[in-house]
Amino acid sequence: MNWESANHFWAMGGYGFFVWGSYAVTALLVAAELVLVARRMRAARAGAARDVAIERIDAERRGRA
Amino acid sequence: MSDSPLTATRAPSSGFSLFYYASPQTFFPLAGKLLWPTWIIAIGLTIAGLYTGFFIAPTDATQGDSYRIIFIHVPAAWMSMVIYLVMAFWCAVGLIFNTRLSFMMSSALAPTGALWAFIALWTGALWGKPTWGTYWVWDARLTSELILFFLYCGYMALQAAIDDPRRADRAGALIAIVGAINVPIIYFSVKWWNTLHQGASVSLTQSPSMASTMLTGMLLMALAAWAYTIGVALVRVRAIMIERERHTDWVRQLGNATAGGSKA
Amino acid sequence: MSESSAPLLETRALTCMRGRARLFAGLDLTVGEGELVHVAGANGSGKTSLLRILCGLSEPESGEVRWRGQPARSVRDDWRGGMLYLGHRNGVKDDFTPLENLHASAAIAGERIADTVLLEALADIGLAARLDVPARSLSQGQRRRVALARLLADTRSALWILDEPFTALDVRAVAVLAAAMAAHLRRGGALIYTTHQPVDIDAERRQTFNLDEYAC
Amino acid sequence: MSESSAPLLETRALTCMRGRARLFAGLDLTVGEGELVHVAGANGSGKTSLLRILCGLSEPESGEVRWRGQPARSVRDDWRGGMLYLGHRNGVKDDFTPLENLHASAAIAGERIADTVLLEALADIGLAARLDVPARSLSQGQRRRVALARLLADTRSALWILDEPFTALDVRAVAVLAAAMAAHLRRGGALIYTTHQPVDIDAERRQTFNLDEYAC
Amino acid sequence: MLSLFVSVVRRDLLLAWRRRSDVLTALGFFLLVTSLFPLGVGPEPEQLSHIAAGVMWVAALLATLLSVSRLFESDEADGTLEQMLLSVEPLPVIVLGKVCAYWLLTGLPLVVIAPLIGLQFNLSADETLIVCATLLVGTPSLSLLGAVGASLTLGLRGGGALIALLVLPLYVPVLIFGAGALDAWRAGLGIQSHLALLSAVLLVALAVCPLASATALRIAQD
Amino acid sequence: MLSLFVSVVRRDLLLAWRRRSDVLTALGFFLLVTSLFPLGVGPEPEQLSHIAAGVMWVAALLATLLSVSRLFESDEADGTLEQMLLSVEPLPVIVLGKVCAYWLLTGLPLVVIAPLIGLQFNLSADETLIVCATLLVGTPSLSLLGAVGASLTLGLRGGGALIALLVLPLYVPVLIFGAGALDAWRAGLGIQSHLALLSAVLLVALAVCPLASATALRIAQD
Ligand code: HEM
Ligand SMILES: Nc1ncnc2c1ncn2[C@@H]1O[C@H](COP(=O)(O)OP(=O)(O)OP(=O)(O)O)[C@@H](O)[C@H]1O
Ligand SMILES: Nc1ncnc2c1ncn2[C@@H]1O[C@H](COP(=O)(O)OP(=O)(O)OP(=O)(O)O)[C@@H](O)[C@H]1O
Ligand SMILES: [Mg+2]
Ligand SMILES: [Mg+2]
Repeated sequence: MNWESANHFWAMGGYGFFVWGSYAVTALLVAAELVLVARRMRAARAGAARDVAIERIDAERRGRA
Repeated sequence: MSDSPLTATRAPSSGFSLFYYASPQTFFPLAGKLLWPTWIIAIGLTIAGLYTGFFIAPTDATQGDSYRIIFIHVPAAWMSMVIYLVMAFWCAVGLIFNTRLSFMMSSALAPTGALWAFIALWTGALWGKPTWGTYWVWDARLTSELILFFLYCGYMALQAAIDDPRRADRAGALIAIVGAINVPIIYFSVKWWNTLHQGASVSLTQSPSMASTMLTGMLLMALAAWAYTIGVALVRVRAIMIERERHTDWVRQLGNATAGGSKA
Repeated sequence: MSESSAPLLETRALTCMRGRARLFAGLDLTVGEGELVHVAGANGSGKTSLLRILCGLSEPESGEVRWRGQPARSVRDDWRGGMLYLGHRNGVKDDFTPLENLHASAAIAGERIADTVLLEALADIGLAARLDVPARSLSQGQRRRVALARLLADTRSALWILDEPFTALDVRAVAVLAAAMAAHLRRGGALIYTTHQPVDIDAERRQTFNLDEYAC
Repeated sequence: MSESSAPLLETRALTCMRGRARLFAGLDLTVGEGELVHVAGANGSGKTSLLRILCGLSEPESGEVRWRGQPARSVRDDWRGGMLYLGHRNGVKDDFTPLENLHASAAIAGERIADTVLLEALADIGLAARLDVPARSLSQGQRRRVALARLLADTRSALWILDEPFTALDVRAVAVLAAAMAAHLRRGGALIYTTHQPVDIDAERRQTFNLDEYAC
Repeated sequence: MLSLFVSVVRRDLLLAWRRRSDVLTALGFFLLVTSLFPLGVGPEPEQLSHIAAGVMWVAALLATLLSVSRLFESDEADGTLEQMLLSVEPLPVIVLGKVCAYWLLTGLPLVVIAPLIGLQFNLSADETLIVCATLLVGTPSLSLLGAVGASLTLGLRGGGALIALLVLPLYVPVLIFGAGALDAWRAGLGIQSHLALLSAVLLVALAVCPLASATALRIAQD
Repeated sequence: MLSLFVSVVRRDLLLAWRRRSDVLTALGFFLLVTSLFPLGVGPEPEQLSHIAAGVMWVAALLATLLSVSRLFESDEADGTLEQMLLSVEPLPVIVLGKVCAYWLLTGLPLVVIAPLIGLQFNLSADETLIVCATLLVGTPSLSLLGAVGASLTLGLRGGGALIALLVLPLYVPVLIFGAGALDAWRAGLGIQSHLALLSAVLLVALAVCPLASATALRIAQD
């Protein structure tokens, strides 16, 4: 085990800002990408579902007419 | 309104198994099945890699603990380069065989590639301050990574600027391939530019024989980055498939399922 | 040649997509020599899109175009060489005079047409008095005439594809153009055109193709 | 007001030069309320040039334009506010949808028109199914319709000046536009237009103004 | 009048948003040009920090020049400009609205991204701040002056290059005061006078340019 | 094929001649940028001569960038491009003709005027010669690569800035070899290798760019 305490761990031998700055930004960006990509997927599925719904309504209307 | 002739041309029922999965319709469920295993592998490798990197690998003699940035910096730099090559490969395949799936693959990869390029730049800059005393120098490797980032941005900006997906695909492919031809030229020219008349004012102060635990951590993180990239790209390619193929039968069935599911 | 019996241009099950909408599907069209085809249809029914597919400027979603009995893509040079397309846009350079414009477009098409022929075409279409004015100073109808003068000078192309050729033309110019079209048909050429104006063109074989019937 | 007897728009001895050529000279034109003026003439006779002078986009070589009995330059705001000009070019932004286009052009003209009015105009001119498509994806005729929808939504202007409004429109759209023009006249508005197509517009007072007769 | 101004600004911003990538590419361009200079003149840090302000200002100027010719171009091509000229509303206000939207899209992002480039050029925090401040005051003048050039060259085919020829001489004072501020500060002279001069130029430009540009547009359409 | 090439070149040169000012303004732009630079960075002679090659190369590059987006624009707008695509003649040859005319109008004048600017920047005769030589071999590559960008962005609204984003990364090697030659010569290393590399880039560009550009044009018109 490298670290004597949590404080030592966070300090990173005086390089905390640089090390944690790197890891935090990476984590943030990766998380952001995951959120964005999940949203895109959901929007795409919703769009496809909407298409089907519109088509169904359209067909019903035409059926009535 | 039946488009059976359409789907028939798109999904070759016999022939190469490789080409079988080259149609969005067949690839979509396959990608779905691959997804969870990929995520699990990615998470597992990340945990293993971070544990090795922070708790097993020793403090470096010359750089202290700042070197621990290596565990994301190097995987990110590697991924950014590899993804560009893969992207250009898919683009070439798309232009030659006219398979839409390959274009989708390449546009699904681009944002992730740009992300890794940016992370490599960011972590490199943060690493540079303690080791070189500055966030940025015009070193060959740094410069070419920056240009690579611009190449990604150009590809994405071009695709975003074209409404028609078919046109966007092919125009993007062209610039990706021309860029790929240029990447090695850029790399060597920059390297030469920097070292020719100046003498390296900076060099990477890495110990020649890296502690094997460091190497292990780095490799684990690199594999994790691979798995993550594959996972994200799969999700994105699935989204792109739905967006682009909204008029086809298979997406309609999908939409049917979703609409039905949300009602139930 | 055994192909001489094949129609000049033919489409099989042509489908066209624009954005997310399908404009038409399963379109079969056959154009023989000496035939006049009027592509009709409401605004936005896909006439321009169809014409651009027929001349190879855009790709259909599915289906194929055949030229003299063979897939048009496989005889591309023959196809391009046998066809003359004039679209909404005139292809007229603002900075060139009418004559220079005709020269330039002939050069691009890979033709070499004598000055006398071009001058005669310009005179026929009523631009004789405007020969030394750059096209930027011409009126809307005069620019269109410059583009159409190419048709009057053309004897090479077997098929003319004209997208709204009568736009902006006055009555006299319409008559001149209609006569030129009739002459082309009499020479054995074929002609596909669109228009919203009722214009009478002299032709032995004609068909009207209403895109509204193919809408989906 | 005492001016109400004065004609809406009037020109006195208008002369127009283009390049080195004089297009027309000594042109006197009077347009009263409820009057339909068809400016006729061959291509290049100066119809567009005349219309641009009438709405103040270009200056005549000599002569003057009068608005409600006064020199138009001296009542410029009144003149501009009472007039609606539509030229060859549509004034339609490629990146906007039809509705956004109408909003933008109303804003530029300094008007504020309710959404419902604009939507109704778009529906009347047959663009109901194309509301969410950016204008770049519209066909030639559909773009022209977007521009013309402004006319259908307009009730403010006393005078419409339309340069070849029927270009690229299909039969149905021509009918809709002709009806809108007739309604404008019935409201007491005046209308000056050019066209090469024979279109029947319902009007009580009409004059045809043939520029060929003024050519010099 | 204010509502007209606001609606013109909103219209142009919406148009830009439709093209989306436009906004980012202006940034990308600035980043790229400033990155080109080190590639051209060599990577020595002291030399780079010496020419930093000059390079950033020249890049800002070029970013404006490169794009300002399109300010009225699309409005002219599709006939919207005719409608603007025929409007009862005052043309200078419309022009001002367009210039304002243009600056928000091309000038402001440069100011925002400038610190990053300061980093690449080895500038200290104070020095970066000074460059940002001069850019903030100076770039609106560039946009305004550019608009005059754009309306003068409208419809002339040589547009892009001709506009440079017309406008660059007018840009020279802005460039000198803007890029000179950093040198003055390094020489211990303070930057107030430079900023004051830049502001003066901006005020004059604000007063004169919309009018001049509107007049030029009327002439161009005749 | 050669006659096609020649007639396309002649056509474009004639067009440019009709606009006349175009020919001069590309030059004017180059002159202005290089003259602005001393204004931006201060007038020390040694420093100027140090950055001279870099500045001239960056200016050449920007002059290309500024104008190349118009290469196919007017042909597209008036429909001539459709006719080019439909021609029986090979499209890459037409494109090559257009690029050639473009270079004669914008690249060659820079090479001719470069000695004058060398004077402004305090360069010796030898040094000036070297810069001219690199510009002579390098600018055609800039034109060729620029043509690819121009055809890819044809009809896209973001034009000006987007093309910069696409093309500038590709310009990097040309810029480095071009601007680096003078430094190498000053360091006593000789410029053969730089010139050889520039020529190699030119050959690759000659082989690849017309084809790529033609393909892009077909895609853009689809
Ligand atoms: C913004 C700054 C930086 C950028 C853009 C950058 C970029 C890169 C790139 C592209 C690579 C992969 C190159 C290859 O595998 O050949 C790499 C690898 C590496 N970088 Fe960086 N770097 C930066 C700063 C740093 C700093 C400051 C250090 C340490 C002092 C560093 C240490 C390393 C190491 C050890 C490798 C792995 C080398 C190898 O696998 O051969 N980098 N970097
Ligand atoms: N990207 C897109 N998204 C949605 N619809 C589109 C898109 N591109 C084109 N369209 C539609 O496709 C049709 C294009 O038709 P086209 O231009 O071929 O019509 P046309 O028959 O020539 O009409 P016109 O008589 O007006 O010239 C229009 O209805 C247009 O709205
Ligand atoms: N700079 C110029 N030099 C010479 N002639 C010019 C110049 N500018 C315009 N013209 C001529 O002036 C006339 C312009 O007429 P205008 O555009 O008003 O015609 P129009 O009646 O609208 O024609 P159309 O029916 O074709 O639209 C044309 O005959 C044109 O050739
Ligand atoms: Mg059409
Ligand atoms: Mg007219």
